[in-house]
Amino acid sequence: MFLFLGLMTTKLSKKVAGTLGTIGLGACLVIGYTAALTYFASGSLEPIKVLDTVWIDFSQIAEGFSINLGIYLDPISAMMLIVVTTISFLVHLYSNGYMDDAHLIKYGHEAEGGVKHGFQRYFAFLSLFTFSMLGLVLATNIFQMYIFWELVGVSSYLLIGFYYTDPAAIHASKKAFITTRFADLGFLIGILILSYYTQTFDFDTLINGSSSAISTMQGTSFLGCSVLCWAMTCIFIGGAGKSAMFPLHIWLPDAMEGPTPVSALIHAATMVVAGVYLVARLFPLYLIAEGSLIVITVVGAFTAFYAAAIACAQTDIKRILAFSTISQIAFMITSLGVARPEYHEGVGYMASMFHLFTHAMFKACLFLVAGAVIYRVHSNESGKMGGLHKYMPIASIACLVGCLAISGIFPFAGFFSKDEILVAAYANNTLWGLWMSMVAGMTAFYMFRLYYLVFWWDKPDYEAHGHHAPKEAPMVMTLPLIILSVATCVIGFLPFSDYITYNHEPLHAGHDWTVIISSTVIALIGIGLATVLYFKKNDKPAKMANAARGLWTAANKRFYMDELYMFITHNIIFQTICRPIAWFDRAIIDGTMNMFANITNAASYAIRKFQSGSIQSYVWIYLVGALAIAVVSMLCLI
Amino acid sequence: MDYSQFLMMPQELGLLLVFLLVFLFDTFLPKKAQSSLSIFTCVVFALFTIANVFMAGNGTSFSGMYEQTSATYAMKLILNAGMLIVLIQATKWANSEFVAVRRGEFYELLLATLLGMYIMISARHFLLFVIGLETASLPLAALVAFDKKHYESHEAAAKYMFTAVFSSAIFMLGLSFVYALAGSLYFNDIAVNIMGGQSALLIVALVFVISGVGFKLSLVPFHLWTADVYQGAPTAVTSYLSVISKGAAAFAFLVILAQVFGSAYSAAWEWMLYAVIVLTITVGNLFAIRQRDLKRFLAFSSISQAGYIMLGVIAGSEVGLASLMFYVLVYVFSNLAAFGVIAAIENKTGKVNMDDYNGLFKTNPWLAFSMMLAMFSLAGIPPFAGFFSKFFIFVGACHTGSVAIYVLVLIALINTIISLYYYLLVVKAMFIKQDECVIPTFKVACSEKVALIITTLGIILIGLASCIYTYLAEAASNSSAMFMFIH
Amino acid sequence: MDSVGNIIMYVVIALAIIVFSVLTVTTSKILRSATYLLFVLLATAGIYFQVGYEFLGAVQIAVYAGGILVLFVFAILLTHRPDAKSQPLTSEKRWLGLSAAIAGVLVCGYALIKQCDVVSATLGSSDVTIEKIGQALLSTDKFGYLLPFEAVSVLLLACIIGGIVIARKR
Amino acid sequence: MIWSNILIYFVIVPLLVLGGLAFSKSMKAIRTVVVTGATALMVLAAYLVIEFLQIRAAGVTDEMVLTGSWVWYAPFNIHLALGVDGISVVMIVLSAFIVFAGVFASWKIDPLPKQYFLWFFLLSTGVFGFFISIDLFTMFMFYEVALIPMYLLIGVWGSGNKNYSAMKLTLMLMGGSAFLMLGLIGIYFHSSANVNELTMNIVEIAQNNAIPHSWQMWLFPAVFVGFGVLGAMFPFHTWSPDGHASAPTAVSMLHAGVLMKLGGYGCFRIAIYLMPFAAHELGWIFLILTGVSVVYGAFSACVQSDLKYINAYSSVSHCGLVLFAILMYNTTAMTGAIMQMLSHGLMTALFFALIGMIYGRTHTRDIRKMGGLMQIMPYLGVCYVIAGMASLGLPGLSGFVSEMTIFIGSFQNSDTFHRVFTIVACSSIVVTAVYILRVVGKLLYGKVQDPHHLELTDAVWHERFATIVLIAAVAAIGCFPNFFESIIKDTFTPGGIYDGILATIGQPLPWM
Amino acid sequence: MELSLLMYLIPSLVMFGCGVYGFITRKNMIAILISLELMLNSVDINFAVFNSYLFPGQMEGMFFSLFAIAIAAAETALALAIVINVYRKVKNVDIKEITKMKF
Repeated sequence: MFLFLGLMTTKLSKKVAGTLGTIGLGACLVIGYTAALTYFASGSLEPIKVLDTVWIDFSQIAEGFSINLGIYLDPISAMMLIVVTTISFLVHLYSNGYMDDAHLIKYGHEAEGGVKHGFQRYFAFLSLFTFSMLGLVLATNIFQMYIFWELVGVSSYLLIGFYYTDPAAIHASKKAFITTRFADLGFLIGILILSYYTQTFDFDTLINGSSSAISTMQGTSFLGCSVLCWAMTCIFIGGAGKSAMFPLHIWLPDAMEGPTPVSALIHAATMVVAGVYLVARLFPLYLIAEGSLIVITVVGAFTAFYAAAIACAQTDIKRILAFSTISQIAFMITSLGVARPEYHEGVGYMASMFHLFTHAMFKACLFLVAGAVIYRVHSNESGKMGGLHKYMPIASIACLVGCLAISGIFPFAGFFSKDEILVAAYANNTLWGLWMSMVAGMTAFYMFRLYYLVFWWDKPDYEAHGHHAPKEAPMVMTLPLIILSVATCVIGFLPFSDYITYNHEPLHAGHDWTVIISSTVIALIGIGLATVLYFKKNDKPAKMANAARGLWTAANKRFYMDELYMFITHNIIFQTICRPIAWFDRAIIDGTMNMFANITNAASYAIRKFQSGSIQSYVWIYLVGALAIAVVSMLCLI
Repeated sequence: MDYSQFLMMPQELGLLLVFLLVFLFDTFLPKKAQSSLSIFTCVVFALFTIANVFMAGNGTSFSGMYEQTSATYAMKLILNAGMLIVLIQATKWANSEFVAVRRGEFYELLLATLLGMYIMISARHFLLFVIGLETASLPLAALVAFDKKHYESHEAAAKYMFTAVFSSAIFMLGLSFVYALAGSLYFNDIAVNIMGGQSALLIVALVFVISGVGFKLSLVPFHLWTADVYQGAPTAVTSYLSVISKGAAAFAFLVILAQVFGSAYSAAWEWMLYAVIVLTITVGNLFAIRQRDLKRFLAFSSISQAGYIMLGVIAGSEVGLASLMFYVLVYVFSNLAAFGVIAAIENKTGKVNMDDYNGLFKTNPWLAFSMMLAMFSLAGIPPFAGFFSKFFIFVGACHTGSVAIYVLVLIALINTIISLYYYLLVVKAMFIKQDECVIPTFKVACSEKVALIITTLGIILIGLASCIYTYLAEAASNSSAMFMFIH
Repeated sequence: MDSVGNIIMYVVIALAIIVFSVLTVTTSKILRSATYLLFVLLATAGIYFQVGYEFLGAVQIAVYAGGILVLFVFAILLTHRPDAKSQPLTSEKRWLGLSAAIAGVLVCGYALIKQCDVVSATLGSSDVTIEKIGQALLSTDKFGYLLPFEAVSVLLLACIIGGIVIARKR
Repeated sequence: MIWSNILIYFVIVPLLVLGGLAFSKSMKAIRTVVVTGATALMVLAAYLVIEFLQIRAAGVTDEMVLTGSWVWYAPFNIHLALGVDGISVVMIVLSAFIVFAGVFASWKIDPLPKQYFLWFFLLSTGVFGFFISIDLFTMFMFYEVALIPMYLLIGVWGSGNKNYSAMKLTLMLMGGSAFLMLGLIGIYFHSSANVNELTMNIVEIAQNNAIPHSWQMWLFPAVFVGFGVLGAMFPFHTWSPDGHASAPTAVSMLHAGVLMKLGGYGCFRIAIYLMPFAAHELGWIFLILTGVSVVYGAFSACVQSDLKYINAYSSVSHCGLVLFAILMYNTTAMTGAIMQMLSHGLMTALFFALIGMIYGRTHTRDIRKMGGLMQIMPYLGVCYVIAGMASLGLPGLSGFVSEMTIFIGSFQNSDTFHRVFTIVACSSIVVTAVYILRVVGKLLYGKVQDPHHLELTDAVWHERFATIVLIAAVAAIGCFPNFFESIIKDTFTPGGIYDGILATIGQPLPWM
Repeated sequence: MELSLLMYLIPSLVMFGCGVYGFITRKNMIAILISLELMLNSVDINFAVFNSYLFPGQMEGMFFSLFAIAIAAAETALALAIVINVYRKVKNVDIKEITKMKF
């Protein structure tokens, strides 16, 4: 168990070949499972600090104030441990097939002979990511979390930009990194505020030990809100950035330019839920700062709807999945936002974590399916697919399972977790409940739209474009699909409420049958609608799109958020801040310095007439100069 | 009548002896032996310089007309060192075809002017001072006109002569006013008689006196002759003019200000001197920027250097005196190194334009190296001596501690940037400009090489070896009686 | 109270100095200029006689009027070229000259007048005999001028050498 | 005896190298000499660290250890006074690293390799001398010794508009040192209450604490601006883009890596600690300037198209952060500032080394004309990305550590003014990310813009060696920051000469 | 009527002024030298009259005048030599001839 970080660190430095990476990850998987299961089996849900070494010491500010690195095990980190290692292992496995030579050469980003290098690079990045993600989930303190938070950001950047000859990929990677960096700024400021008052970064101390500091923060008001509220909101901004909450969501759809397994791992299952994890980790503090919880709820609920709406109108399958991811994470966020101890003992917290867990499984599954399809069809566009259930039956079934799960159909995993979320939402406020139910219905709709468009709809003429007919993906790729599908079917039955709660006490709430039934009905309505519209090729969708042209286009263009961002960054920041500053620097500041030189030169030229070469003017200057000095001195004296 | 008093001035007598020896050698030895006159002079003068070490002594003679203190002694030593280098440097030129016929006169005049400077430094009576001043300047006019081939030499001599006589007329007019006020020309008497007095006549007198010495030191606005004369005069004479003559004048200036007018010191004068210093440094620098002729360029640079030297004068303290002497010493070495290079190249190729120096490093690396060191030293770049002298002169000036002087020093410091600019222009021409150099690779004459080695070593070592400054500081503090009227 | 003769003498001398000085610097003929200078120098000697410095006056006449002026005349004759036309004086130059001269005279005059003891002083009785001069010239005591006397000899020697150097053709 | 002090060897070794170079004839001999010298410096630096740690471990809490003082100019009480504290030790280590890497980065310098290395080592003499001295005069002397070789190094071996850049750089820096000299003279004359005991020793001056407040108010700006020019403080930074753009590789490395640190170090060691009163009274003005520097440099870097300009502006931003942190006047932020110097020194050196290597191949530094270099020279590409990541503050590399220390420390100042500026400075990390990613995206990724570039080769051994040394150092700091921070922090032990300034923490600003 | 010191100073000052004027305005170098003589002469007068009027007991001023005459003679001789030298070179004694070096 103690070898954990060390093991990961060695992985980081190696240029691992695929198998080696997978084997390494397998080892991690085993260790991770052992750790988590041992922890859960121990019966006590009290957090354990396995390792905690001082990294940077700030004892000059306050005793014991330091940035530590360590391993922290509690129910949620153990759960995340399982999620991360599982998905990561499966994705490694899958990548062995996906990132084969043919694929790399297709993308043509390596000069001849460099293919192998790209393969290694891919696995190195992937391992780096896994390492960072594990570091993040096992963080003992908020600063360690920030450290690994940044690291996952960078690995995400590197992996999105993996096809570095593709301008879109570069652009997407930049966008992803900068957007999350911007959010991290909020996180950092939040940390700074928090740490200033509490003089600690440690989670344990923050949550339990420094109540007096926290109450000081609550008491200190800044611009109408308590400082704590500000701090927590700032930290949430960080989380929102990573978890692609509106309005910081713009990077995630673009991030799909990366290799699909990466999307599955990072942009569906693990990294993007870091924001949720962060909020969950600091949940007791959020409970004190209720204002920020309301912010969280509003942001989450809006994003859920917003992303779902966009997902309905996308054609790129990965984009649809991406928006679906945003929407689902928003579910989790909302769930945290609505959780209060007084409602069903804070079921929202558990629900959120549960959904995180199940979502990781089925969304990874869906992405891997998408990857398999793309692998064979060589396109992301749903318009170029259709009728694939014949060619790729396993993928089709896995996809169906995933879609059912995300729609919340019993007995698939999503049913259980989403159900809890809705319970929590209704408990907080019926309005939130209704809203989230509606979004759940939309989810069912667009997911099945995707499913039908890819696997049914119409069969395009694959041979016509000179491609081979698609066929089932190789074993290394299908195996993870199967594993995940199976997992999706069964994990819903895990007794989450016994383990994962914000106060480490098992939950006693039962199921709310009204919510269960209503949500299932809504999901079925969504599925039904999708079936009607997209099961077979017809022109109803086109008609509908024409009927609401404006709305459709807006949704298709993601409500122009990207354009807005582009406008702000390029036109406002670049054009009106950077360029003027650069100009100012060259023209004014530098100009001033050059002006000194020019003035000196000009003065030099101007006074050269005094040196006229004629001694008569010399002596005139001599005498008049002397007299002037004398006169001035006399005047001084008088 | 006590003629033994002459023995109180051994340095002057020694120099007179050297002068006479050279004179006799020149007059009576056969033509064949004449060619060794240069070496003879150098050797005799070197011996005299060494002998000087044993001529230290303090005290006044001729009833206060002449004074030898450890400071004047040290100053004369510095002048001797400079003179020796000039003599060595000039050997090549003095033996050249056109000059050889007048070789003897050249050395005699040089020695005579040096004697004048000795007198100037040690004089404590204005009549003696004037004689010293004139002895130091009139024969120089003849030296300036030495290069008969070149018209510029004559023009320079005429300019020098006319302005010098004008200046001495003004100077003596000032002296007549001083005499009217004090009734004596002995420095001590004057200081006592005008003590605390503040009158218009005193100011006019002071300004005129300052203008006379400032002329030699080329302070603005009395500097205008400098550039033309430096440019026109033979390089050996220019180098002599720019260092020895200037150094002696600086010392004399300090003596006059401290020992004569120190007793009637007032704020009005302070401002007057500040203005002169600021003008001198700035104007010198501004003119130097545009110069392409290296001798003219160094003339303007020397004007601004005079301004820095003046900072040591206005300090009016032992520290200032020590810094001043040190500055002069360093300046002697730095400037002579520069002139040594210029002379070497001029003697060989006749080129003195900065543009001709483009790419000099490729053809004559050692000359370029010496020149660069000289430039860096003049600009005050460590670890070369110029840095130390500049730092000490600033410290010396700030010793008085008024805010105004800090402002003055700041202006001086800002001016060092301008000066650095033009010194770097020379460095740039030699090292950075990639053009084909018009100056071919040549072998530097032995005498010039010796002089260059001495000056280069001086530039490097004078700053690092603190004993030199320490010695001067000791000499200055032993002569603190100079400043009795100021403190 | 000075004697009338003295006053007349003074008026003559002062007038001569002023008039001939002005003429010296304004006449366009160089030889005339030298002649007027001679008169100025003689008048100056007159002043010396008036204040009782006969020796000084004698030296003035001998050295200045007798020596220097002859040099001037030689030089003028050597460099004189009858065909050389003298350009008229430009007004700018005249203005420059006048401004400097007048400013100088004004400043010095003002400074002198301000000094009341200087202005109001009267001639004291001084007894300057040749013997005293001779004693002082070779004395090393206070107000003895042996050292300047020796020093000026060096100056003259140096000037002679300088003159030779300049005058020599080569 | 002077020779028994280890510190003096930091000056003697480069001087010996100068001597050795003077007698080297062949390229091989030159290389042998310089590599030996650089290695000797590295060894010395390592030995110094061990020695320092031992001394500290032995419980010695003096501000300066390994001190030694030898009279130089007695009339002015100028000594050759040596001594180091944690800050100097890390700076010396930094310098040794950069010099070492710089030697390898200029392996194939042409023309005139001998002269090049002469100046190069003269510069390093100045740098080391500055860091080991605790006497104002010698510090200043070494400071200027370090400045002037830049002129020739840029002028002769530079590229582009080198005459202009070299002149501008030299004049501006010397302009700064003009103010500095004035400040030092002022400090000297008020260094002690007793006129006969004036001293140049900074420890003594700090202990005497005799500089009148009214004088401090003038001297502090003079000294701070003087060093600030070298520290590229807004608005005196304009030499930096031009200078760096024209300088040859190793000179840029040394200049950005070490020389600019002289500025920060000087502000820290002289301006602030000798004049705590004025530092507190006037610090806020400079805080605004440096705060502006931080964002200003970053924004300017966003739109540059010359690699070196980008990096130069980035240096403005990062060095601004150094001064910014110093002006926060608390132990943590100052520790962060020193860490930032260390980190910026190494990573900028790495950057410039890489830019030099890329330029050496492509003969252009315009990012618009390059692209896809990752395919052609993967090694350099990867190094460039690492350098970029260090610059934008990737955890595990040095930039992160220092920036975070700075921010945490700065935030301990509880008033709104400092807070706001801390947040402003924090925001630079986003802008940094923008320009770093922009340049990485354009330069390394994407399609190859110029077909000629396809024929280029990747790094050769000496280039690899230079970069590996630097990357290792960057990573070492990033991974084990506490080791370095503890060395630095020892300096601020209470009861020492730094109490004066640390006492001002928390006091309201003059206008509050 | 008493002949005061001022009475002697006036001609002296006028002489000096004329010398300055002449120096600045004359074109012939020898004429300029003549003007210089006027200036030097006026200084001599000053010394002499100051001595006799203010400090009748001693001879400082008179001696200064005496030596000044000697110096003036030397100066004049040398200056004339130089002028003639210039004349030999350019066959002219116009002051304009010596304005070649400037700026």
